[in-house]
Amino acid sequence: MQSSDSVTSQTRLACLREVVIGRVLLSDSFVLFLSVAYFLVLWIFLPRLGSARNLSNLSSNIWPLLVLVIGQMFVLIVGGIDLSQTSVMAITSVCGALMMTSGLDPELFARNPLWGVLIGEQGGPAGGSAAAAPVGIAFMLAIGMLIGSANGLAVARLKMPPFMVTLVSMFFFSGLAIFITRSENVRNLPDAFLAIGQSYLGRVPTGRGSVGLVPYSFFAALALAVAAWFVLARTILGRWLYAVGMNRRAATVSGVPTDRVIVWAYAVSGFCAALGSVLYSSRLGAGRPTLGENVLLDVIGAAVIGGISLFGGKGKVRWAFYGVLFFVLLDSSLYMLNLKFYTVNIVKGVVILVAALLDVLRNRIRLGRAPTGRAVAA
Amino acid sequence: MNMKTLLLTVALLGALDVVVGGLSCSRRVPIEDQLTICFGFQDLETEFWVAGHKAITETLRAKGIRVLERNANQDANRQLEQIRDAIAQEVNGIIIIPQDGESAVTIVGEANRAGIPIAVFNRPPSDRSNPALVIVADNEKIADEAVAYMAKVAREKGEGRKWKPLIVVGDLGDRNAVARRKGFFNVMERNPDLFETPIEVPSKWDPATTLANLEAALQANPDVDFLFTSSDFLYPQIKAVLEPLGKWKKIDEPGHVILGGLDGDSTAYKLMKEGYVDATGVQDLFFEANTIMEALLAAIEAGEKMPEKWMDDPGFALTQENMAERADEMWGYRVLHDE
Amino acid sequence: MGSLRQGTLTAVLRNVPIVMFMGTFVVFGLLAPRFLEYQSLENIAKQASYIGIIAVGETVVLLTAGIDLSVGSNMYVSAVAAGLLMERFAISPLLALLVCLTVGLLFGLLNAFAVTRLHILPFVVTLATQFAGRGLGWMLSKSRAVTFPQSVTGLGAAELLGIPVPVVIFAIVVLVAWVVLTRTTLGRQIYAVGHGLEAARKAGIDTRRVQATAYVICGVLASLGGFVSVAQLGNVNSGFGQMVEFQAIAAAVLGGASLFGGIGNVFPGTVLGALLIQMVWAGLVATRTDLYLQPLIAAAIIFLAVLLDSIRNTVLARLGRHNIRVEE
Amino acid sequence: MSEPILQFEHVSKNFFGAMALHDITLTVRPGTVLGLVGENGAGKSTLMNILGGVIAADEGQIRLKGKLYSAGSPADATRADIAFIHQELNLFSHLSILDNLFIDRFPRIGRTPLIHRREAVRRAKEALAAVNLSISPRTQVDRLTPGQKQLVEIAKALHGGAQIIILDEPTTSLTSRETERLFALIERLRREGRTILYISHVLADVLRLADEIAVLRDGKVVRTGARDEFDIDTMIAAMVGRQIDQLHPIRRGKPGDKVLMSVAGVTEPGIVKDISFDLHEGEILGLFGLMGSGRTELGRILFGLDPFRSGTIDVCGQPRRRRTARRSIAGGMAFVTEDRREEGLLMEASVAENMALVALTNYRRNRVLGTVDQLALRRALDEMTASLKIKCVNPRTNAVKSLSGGNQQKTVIGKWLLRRPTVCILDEPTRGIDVGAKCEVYSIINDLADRGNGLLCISSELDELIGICDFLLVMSKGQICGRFRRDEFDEERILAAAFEGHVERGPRDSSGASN
Repeated sequence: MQSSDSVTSQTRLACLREVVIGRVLLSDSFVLFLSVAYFLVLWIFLPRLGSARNLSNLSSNIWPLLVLVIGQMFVLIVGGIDLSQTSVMAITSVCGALMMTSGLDPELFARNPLWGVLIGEQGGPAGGSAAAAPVGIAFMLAIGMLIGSANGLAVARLKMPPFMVTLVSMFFFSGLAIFITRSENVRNLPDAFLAIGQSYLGRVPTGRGSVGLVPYSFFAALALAVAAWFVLARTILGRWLYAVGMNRRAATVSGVPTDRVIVWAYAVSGFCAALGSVLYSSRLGAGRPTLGENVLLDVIGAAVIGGISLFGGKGKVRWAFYGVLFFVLLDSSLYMLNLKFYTVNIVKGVVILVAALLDVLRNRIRLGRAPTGRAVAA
Repeated sequence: MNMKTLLLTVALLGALDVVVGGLSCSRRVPIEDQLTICFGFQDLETEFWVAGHKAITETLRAKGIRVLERNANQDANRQLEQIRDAIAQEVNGIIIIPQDGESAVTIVGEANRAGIPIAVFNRPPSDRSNPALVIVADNEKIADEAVAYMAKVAREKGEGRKWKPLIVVGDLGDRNAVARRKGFFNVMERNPDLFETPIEVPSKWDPATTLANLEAALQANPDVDFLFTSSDFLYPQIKAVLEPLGKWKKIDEPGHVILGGLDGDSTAYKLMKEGYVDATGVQDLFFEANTIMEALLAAIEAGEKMPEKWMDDPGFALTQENMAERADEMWGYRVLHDE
Repeated sequence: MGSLRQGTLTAVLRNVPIVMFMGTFVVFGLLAPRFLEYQSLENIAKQASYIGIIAVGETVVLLTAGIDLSVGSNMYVSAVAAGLLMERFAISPLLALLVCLTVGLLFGLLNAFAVTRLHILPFVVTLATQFAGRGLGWMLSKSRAVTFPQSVTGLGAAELLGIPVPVVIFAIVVLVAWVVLTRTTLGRQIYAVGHGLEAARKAGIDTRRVQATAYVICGVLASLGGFVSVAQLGNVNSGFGQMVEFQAIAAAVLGGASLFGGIGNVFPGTVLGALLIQMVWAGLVATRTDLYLQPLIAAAIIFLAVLLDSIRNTVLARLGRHNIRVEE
Repeated sequence: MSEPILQFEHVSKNFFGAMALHDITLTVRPGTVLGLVGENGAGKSTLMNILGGVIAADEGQIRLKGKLYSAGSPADATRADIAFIHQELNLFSHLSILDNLFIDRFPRIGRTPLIHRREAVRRAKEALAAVNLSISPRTQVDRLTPGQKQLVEIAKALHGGAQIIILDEPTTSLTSRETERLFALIERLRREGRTILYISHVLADVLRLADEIAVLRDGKVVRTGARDEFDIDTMIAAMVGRQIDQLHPIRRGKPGDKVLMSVAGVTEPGIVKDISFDLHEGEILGLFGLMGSGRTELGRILFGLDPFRSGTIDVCGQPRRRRTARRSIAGGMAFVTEDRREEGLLMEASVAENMALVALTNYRRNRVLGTVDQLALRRALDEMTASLKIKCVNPRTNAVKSLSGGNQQKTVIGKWLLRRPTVCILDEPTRGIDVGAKCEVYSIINDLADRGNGLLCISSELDELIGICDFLLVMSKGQICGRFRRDEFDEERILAAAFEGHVERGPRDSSGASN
């Protein structure tokens, strides 16, 4: 009798264990769970972490970064890397701004190479007009895709190493951005444009003023995420992207237009960088030649933490989101703790390590269960 | 093995949170009515910023005020996010050293919306659309003054001969750097007879870059005899380049390169005292710090939500001439003497 | 068949980096005659030396199919540690150097441990240590600039047999690295590991040990590079070493190293890479190019270098394809 | 009778429930060759991996020279003088032969860590001489032919003083000439008193080399005995557990007259010269040649993976100068590559993903968005997996890398069939797969021909071509040097043609050379 009891209890325990391991550790949403757990536990110490204002901050920080990471993911999937996203942000930011600004200070811009040609005191070509914002945004996205495609061509056709190609275009375009603005920031952007990054849908009152709930940037990011998911999961291009990333030669033999696929990946990355640039620029209310100089490692870091492989062939939009969530949450929680600014960096490093370690442990378990390649090949 | 790993996982997660949580506990404040002020700065690359940071944080803490420090690492976006976080914590006031004028406008806007008084230190918002307390030093003007003095010296020394000027330019992404460059060129344009076309050396505010580029520049133009650095914190590198070339000479010695810079830090002071440097443009750091703090605290006292006031730091050029009487107005001098 | 013509062609192609290097040098020389003097070469070497030293370490790690993003923070922390000790206790330069290297060593060990024992991706590990290291450095220095005494800066300016000390150190590092990589078991095993971890394991190589050593080497060299740089700069401010990781990797890759491991060499590869980059900047300054244009031109030149290199690889591959049949 | 050098006693191993080895008991005597045969998944490699220290056994033990032996790592095995030469050779192709020989134990200068180059070169020369291979030790490995690589591996083993040498499928990528050399070498090693464990699907070779033969099936030893107790059929019977009446299916269908692909004067300097032939509907055209004869290269050129200088390739009446893989596929061609891992499959991806890859564009639902018609595709995939009898738990989740060679190959074939090609080029369609699978592949090929497709079968296994082809082309030094109709197939003449390579006219000129 007793024994049977103990047995059943044991089995129950085993079941529980199975559930925990299966549902939490092995699901590819692990990073999500990790972030949530992290959030909840910290919440106990820091009630403010859950305050409406902070949540709205979190969300307005998440979306632009997510946009960038999704772009980066496309390139990582085909086994490349795009370091030029930062400079694409910068150049699109200034170009777009110059296009739609409604007034420039001759003091600052008279020495600009484009002065009098395209831009003047009355602003850029689309300056002042009602369609300024849409035109400007379209312009930015177009440039982004163009630069991306250029990177892609260099990688695919000229067979140059992605790291160097994108590193060089990082130097080049950030230099160009500073060059065409003579390192001035471009202001007087149309309100419609500023609204994207600065206004929210629905506001909740708080102690001091009210805070927005859903920033417009959310919808941009959402749309992009859905589109990206659709392409990767439902379209032929998506299948091709993974195929190229897993084994380029096999893909070529199987009639996959490898070069075109790679160019697409980089173009998407450029596009996303431009979109991110739209969100960031409008949030800061100016076109900035130095936009996003330091965001690169956050982008790639978030992607990798999210589980997207640097060696190609693996990546999901969901993972990108988890990675971003983790990074943003980490950052803001560390600020919330009011650590000294240097402690913030140290803790950040440690947390990233721990997160990665947990991920490793979980992969061990998974390997422990699924037969490995060598095993069955026997 | 599964169970073990699982446990390990949980343990790690727990440990992590305890660590972080612990940190947070230790930072909790007992008294709630205590004033909290957020001080966000864009980085601490140069002695100027370090001293400013020190002055502000210490004065405030001395007043029993709780200071939240935020380092944005020269990233305007991160700074915006940090200030928002601070606002979320419902601080009583904010002091920022913005990355640049435009982001300043936006950040001030955020603070206004939350009804928290905000003060902008040393880099003005690019327009007055959003009310704030602002203290600025006119970099262009100060640079102009300093270089003007150097030009004067040159004119007296050089018997009508032309001088070969060189300017170490800051990071072109930084508006102050651009302003200082402008100040320098203003003087050049005023004295076309005195100067050949200046040689520009990019420093990107990075000592290593400065060293490399300066060396290359002097290799190409060994006859440089008039040198202005956009920031005093680059003097060590300048010395490292000039010395081997036998150009690191005191003012009265032959072969002296007319030297000048901007900031007014302790190195600059020492070098002037020793007689290597002719002039340095000084922003009155401590004046700026104190004025801004008092203004902000006053505003908080008065319960103003969005105070507006633009204050000027005239700044001045400390030269070998006026050194005797004005040295003690130079913050670098005081930093030196506090230690 | 035109094996001779082919031979010469391959000969030229194989030396593309050198050709590129000389080309750039001459072009700048024509624009600014002084650039051709020995002195300017010496300056370039001197300025490239610290980046070069770090790039050598980076190359070793890249060869094992790893990556080290923490070199910048590493050199900052180790330099700060040494500097502070010199300020407080006025320790001798030699001792300071030892301290510096020890810190670098610890950095390397930490990375090595996380990569080989905890099996975390090198990218993530070193990204984390980069953050942490930078913070640690700020904590130690309160992010003040740490100034070094004459005794150290003297080294930076000193010369040995008419050659600047930094260059001498650089040369020694390169020589040693070259010997280690080509003439010792460890070196060959580093290549093997980068070539395929599993294969290396099957071949009976202690892959963990090899990888670990690579990261340690990189760590130590990073701190050494930091010290050399400090000796030239005279002080360390809070931005010291930022973005260095990219410059180092760029130099290595420009020198023909592959980010996927197993391919690359320290000499001439990485050395040329480091020198070329430095020369481009020096040349732009010497020719007094407009500041705003400099980054654009620099980027263009590097792009050209990479392009030529990749063309060479494809061409050599095609020639190889024919040779296989010829052999038969 | 001499003391057994190696004894497996009740060795068992199971991977996560699946029993891979079950109570294996085997005895090997020194100075003998043990032939180890069995279908893929029978457990040969698992057993050898345990011996080689790649994996550990769950139960049972191994005795080496009577003493208990267990290797925790490949290094241990090496120390115990056991050398494991894997099917996919374990060489570092970017490094020199020298490096590969000594990678784990270079000779050093005195106590220093420095490599003693001269000494190393000397020893390397010796080692290479021992396998009578006469090339500079400094040559980079990726410039060697597969045969030479094989020999380098063995040289490495011998140089390490290995007493027991495990050869896993050593001949798969060897030319018959190289195979001969290898066998001679094995003979010598045996005479020197070394012990050889020889795993192979080429039963004839096993019969020829082995003193003892052990047959494995489903992880059990089903039969052991001296060589003369076996012949091919008994071996096959033991391996598959049933009688395979015939390896090669009977060709019922006759080739039609409609020309599907006509190749005329295709030339690429240094690769192939003046290749001309026709491929008719319902025809299985064999292309035989030694390694390096240009047969694979020709395949790649025909499919448009490599360029060619002059000549025309005309598929289904649409001649193209500039060809690419994509165009060829669009034109109804398929190409089963020689190298499954590198060019055939996405090893990480699932069976389904692999099979879908080529045919994706046929299942486009929406031109603009380029969406995939999931349902139709899935149905097609299921049919294909079923009709090809691909064994895997779940085609949508199983990564192909976890399948046996046979099933991998079937996946590759399925990938192409899904696209309903009219002309198929198959390069070494049965390399490294077991008898059962071979048999199935042959019947698939046969069916394709009967359905009116044209097939070009490239292979280095003559008997297989003789078994299945209607017409045979022999290549040597990049040229076609022999054409044989099915009724005049004759091993001697074909081999002669392949080796001597002097251009001789085939009787049936209709097949192209003239036009």
